[in-house]
Amino acid sequence: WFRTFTVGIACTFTFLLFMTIGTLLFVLKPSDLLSSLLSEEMLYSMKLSMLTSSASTISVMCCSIPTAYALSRFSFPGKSVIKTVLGLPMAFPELVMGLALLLLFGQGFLGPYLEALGIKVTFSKLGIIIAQFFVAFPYAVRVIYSTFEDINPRYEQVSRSFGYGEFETFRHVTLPMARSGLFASGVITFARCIGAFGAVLVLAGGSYMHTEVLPVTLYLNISYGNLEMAITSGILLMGIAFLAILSF
Amino acid sequence: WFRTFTVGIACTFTFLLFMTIGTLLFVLKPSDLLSSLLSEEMLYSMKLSMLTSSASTISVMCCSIPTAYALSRFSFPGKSVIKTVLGLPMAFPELVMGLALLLLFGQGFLGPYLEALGIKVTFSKLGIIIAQFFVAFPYAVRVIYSTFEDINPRYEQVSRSFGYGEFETFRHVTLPMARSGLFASGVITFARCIGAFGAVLVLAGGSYMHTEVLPVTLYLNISYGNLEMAITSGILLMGIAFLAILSF
Amino acid sequence: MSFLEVRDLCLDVGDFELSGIGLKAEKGDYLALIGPTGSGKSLLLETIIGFYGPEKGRIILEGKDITNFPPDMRQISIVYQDHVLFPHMDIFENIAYALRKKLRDKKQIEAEVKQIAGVLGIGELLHRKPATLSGGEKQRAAIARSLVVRPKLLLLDEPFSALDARTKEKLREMLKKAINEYSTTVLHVTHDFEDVWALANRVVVIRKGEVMQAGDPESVFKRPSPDFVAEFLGTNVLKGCVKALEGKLTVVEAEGMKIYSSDPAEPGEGVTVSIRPEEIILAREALESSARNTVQGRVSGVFKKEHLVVVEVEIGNAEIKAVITPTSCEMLGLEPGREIYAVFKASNARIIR
Amino acid sequence: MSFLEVRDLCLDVGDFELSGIGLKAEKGDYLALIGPTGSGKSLLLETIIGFYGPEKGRIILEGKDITNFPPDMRQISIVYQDHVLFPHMDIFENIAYALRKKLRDKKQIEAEVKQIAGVLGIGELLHRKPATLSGGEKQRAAIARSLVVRPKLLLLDEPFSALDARTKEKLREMLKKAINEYSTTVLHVTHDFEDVWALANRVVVIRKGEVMQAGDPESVFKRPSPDFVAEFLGTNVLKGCVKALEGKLTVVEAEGMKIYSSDPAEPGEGVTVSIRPEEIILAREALESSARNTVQGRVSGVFKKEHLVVVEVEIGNAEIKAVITPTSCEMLGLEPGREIYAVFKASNARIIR
Repeated sequence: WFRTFTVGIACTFTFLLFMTIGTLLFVLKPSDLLSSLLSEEMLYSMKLSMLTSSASTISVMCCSIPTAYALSRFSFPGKSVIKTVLGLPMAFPELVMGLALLLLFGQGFLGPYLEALGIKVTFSKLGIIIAQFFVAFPYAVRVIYSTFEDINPRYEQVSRSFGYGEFETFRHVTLPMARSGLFASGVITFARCIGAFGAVLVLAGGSYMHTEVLPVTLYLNISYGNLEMAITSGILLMGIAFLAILSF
Repeated sequence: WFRTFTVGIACTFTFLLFMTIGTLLFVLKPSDLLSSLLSEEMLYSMKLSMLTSSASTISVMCCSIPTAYALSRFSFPGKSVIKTVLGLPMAFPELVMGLALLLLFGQGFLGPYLEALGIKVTFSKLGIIIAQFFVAFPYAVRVIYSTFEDINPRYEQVSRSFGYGEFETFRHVTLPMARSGLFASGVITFARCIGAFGAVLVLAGGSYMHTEVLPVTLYLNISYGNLEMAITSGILLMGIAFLAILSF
Repeated sequence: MSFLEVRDLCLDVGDFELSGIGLKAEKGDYLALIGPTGSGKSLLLETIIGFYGPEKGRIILEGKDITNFPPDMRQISIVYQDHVLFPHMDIFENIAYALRKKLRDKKQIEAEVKQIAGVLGIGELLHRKPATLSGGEKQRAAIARSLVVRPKLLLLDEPFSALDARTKEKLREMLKKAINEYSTTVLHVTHDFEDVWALANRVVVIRKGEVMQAGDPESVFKRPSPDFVAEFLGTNVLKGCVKALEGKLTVVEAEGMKIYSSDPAEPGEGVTVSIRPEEIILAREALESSARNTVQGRVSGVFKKEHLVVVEVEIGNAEIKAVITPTSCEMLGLEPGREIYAVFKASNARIIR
Repeated sequence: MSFLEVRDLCLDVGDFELSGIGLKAEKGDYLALIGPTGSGKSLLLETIIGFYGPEKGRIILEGKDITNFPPDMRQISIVYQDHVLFPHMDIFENIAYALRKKLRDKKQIEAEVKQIAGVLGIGELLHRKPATLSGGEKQRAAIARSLVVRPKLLLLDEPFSALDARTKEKLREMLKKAINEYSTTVLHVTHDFEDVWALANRVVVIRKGEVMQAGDPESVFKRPSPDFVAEFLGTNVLKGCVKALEGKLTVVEAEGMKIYSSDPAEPGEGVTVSIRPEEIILAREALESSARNTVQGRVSGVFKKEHLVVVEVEIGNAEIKAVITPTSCEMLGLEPGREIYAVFKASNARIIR
């Protein structure tokens, strides 16, 4: 009976989850879905989401690969602090991250200096990218870190013993061996960037056709009571999430 | 130079992250913090957050332990589907989950039936708990699953060979061996429940002093331009996240 | 009816595979299962204990078909290489846990635990946690826990392979004593021949999930049957053809040698002759002796192997190995190129087919 | 000046520890490092190759202090137990990768790879990925990759321990051939005595991060020095006291026996005598012979051990073990309780302190 009980619970809750998601998929008539999809607002939002997420994903990968490698292979002062800080976002609400970024880049601190340089972070498209970056970065480091941890450092040691330096070894041995893990991390990072809501809303604001990415579209349209548009953006976000999971 | 380069990047970005969070901590005068903390709204929000998160954490743990155990130990039809579905939330935006729940429990589907039974999910305190549950459940299953996977099934096999049934073995062997992992999962789950924003906002609405949990307080007060209150709730949420991480 | 019978067991779990394994053991047998790594030995044990259900075949214990019994109904205990002591219980608790389903009375449990602890010399360790023990101590505790319930069948899955030579030897003696005292039937998976010699009364050789040979250790080692077993056990294997029969002896012409064997065979039959290296005597001159085989050859190699010396002798087209002591090696002045006679008894030239 | 010198190396990495290890090796030496599991052997190798920096001590290779050299400047190769072939390259690429830092010319690289592949018999496997090879093949490829660069020093970290007995034997022979051809100095960590006998010309015994004894295999095994080494290597160890000197012989009274040893000692000194079990002859009668020690005892146990027989003889308060062949055992009719004489030479009774 214990087996039946546990399997039963597993199935029940997965079914519930499944139904929840299924509701989203089948509540809309295809024609409504299509017209929402082709509306000017949705097209703008999709394009902006793609652009900002691509930019933030690339930056995240460029920064998180070296960071994860340093954490996995080298020992340096402050390493354990870094590890703890990078562990935070698992439990750290996005919204708080957004608030912190708003304060950092806002009027009180860096805002005036950056503005003097012609850079505006708050309530701008750059703000979207920065919010997405900070939401996805610690997570990407975690995933890539575990990819590197799965590679026995002896492979690198052997390569070193043949006269290759640290970077050559990284390029010829570690990187090719981590390839599939890195690809998966990239996809997950992209999905997290495109799905980031709280931080984007707070830092970049949710203004119609200006800083409107897909999650913002979803939220704004729920507020207006325009469920078709909300559901359409929900389906888009879900599709991307599914693709990310399947490639993981 | 490769070592210096990677360690440099690691430190730079952690420092940035650190500074971001630090800003949040030190931007407020202690007196302002205290007065915000003791305001009626904040007290209400804290109390509601604690209650709903405790309720949802307990439900999540009760459901995710059997689910994770079934996934880790038994083979049954549909297991791989369940695993994929449970992997989703890693990339699945909370907001979309909220929308899906809104549709499921809203007027179109289950809403009228539940209302006939006197149960109201949307825009109610129960909605908060349900939103938190669905946000945290798949994540908790993942963490607990890996805890169970770390326990060699041979321990259970040996216990079985002495005549103990599946449940007795689970109670006497698996559960005690997984204790610390389960405790950590509980804390993480609590942190995720209390920090859930998108799903709560969409399903339960963010109405002042009614369904106002800490993240909602943060958001509402940013909207009003009342930064002291926003920052105070941000600090509270961050404190809980830190506690969760440290116990993990 | 055998005490334990495994019939035509088939199972494929990816890396390992059983294909039609059949085994028999009588009550009180100590059966050793040997074979190279990856031959499916552990899989067989885990199928017998009920961890895996076989795709085909039956397991019969004491006349009952237990193939579909859940593990908790089989009364079979197992000791793994990695001891698997419950880390949250001390040694006493570990052993007592095993008994609690059988006995209710606390005093009786305590007495049983004390007894087995005495036999295995872990009386002093009962109140320590497994993590604080050495490898040999942990393994003794694991054996104690498995034996204390007096299982119908005890399975040992390479219990000594993680230990060093000295500890192994001590543990083998203790295990032997304990097995005698608790009179259990044992299936012991190993790849260490010493386990076989020290403990087993029957051997089963397995390769790639198939039984290659079974019998008592003496006969399996002295008369390894299929080619693989002989190769695996390290004997001399010569291919040849039966020329004639002389009285009770068979004369085989094998790779340029004329070999007398006391095993029966038909003239003209193609056979393989196996001679164990340690049953060959090397001599400087062709000596008159009761040994029927005296062949002349030339030393082609002299190697040390543990405390003994392996001498390779080229005879005709063939090369045979002999194992002798370093003292003899010195006395005979063996070195590559030297002429030498290899002498062995007809009864030691085994005909395998 | 030795070719390789390790001086007073100290390092603590949690589970394992080195405390003041000192080693020397000459050019062309084949040094075996043996010791029980967890004795820090692998840690020593990984410190020599530069994976860990020692807390104290120096490593000197060819007169140069390489302690603080990065691994890529040391010209030391290593072969691990788990082969560590790059999974994304085929075998040819794996071996060529090792050469690319040394040679630019593609043809030359190809020629070198072909040569070492020929020596190690992996010519046929060059275009296969490591995952498709067997354990023995992988290990041969790993050895090829390490040797092809003609390193100053080759480190082997239990390269054969995951293989079965037959494969081990073959690989040992191939390794021996390859080492001769590429004339490399080797440090081989193992816990298998056969590796030592088959390959090494020098042995170092390590326990808990300390060198216990060093010397050529013959002398280490015949004359194991500290108690631990003797125990570890399985010899007879008797505690006693020097009674007198008779000519060149030392008379020791040890556990009720009077033992003649050809090793020097002072009268009155407390000593330990070591006698290897295979150097003891058992006889039914006290025979006249050149052996100075003939002690009477009683058989207390007869055990098979691989293809030999271990006889335990109770002499006075002590028990000594002798190793004889099954044939002798049969001839002497040995069984527990029988009176027997143990005979051994004075030169085989080693005095250890």
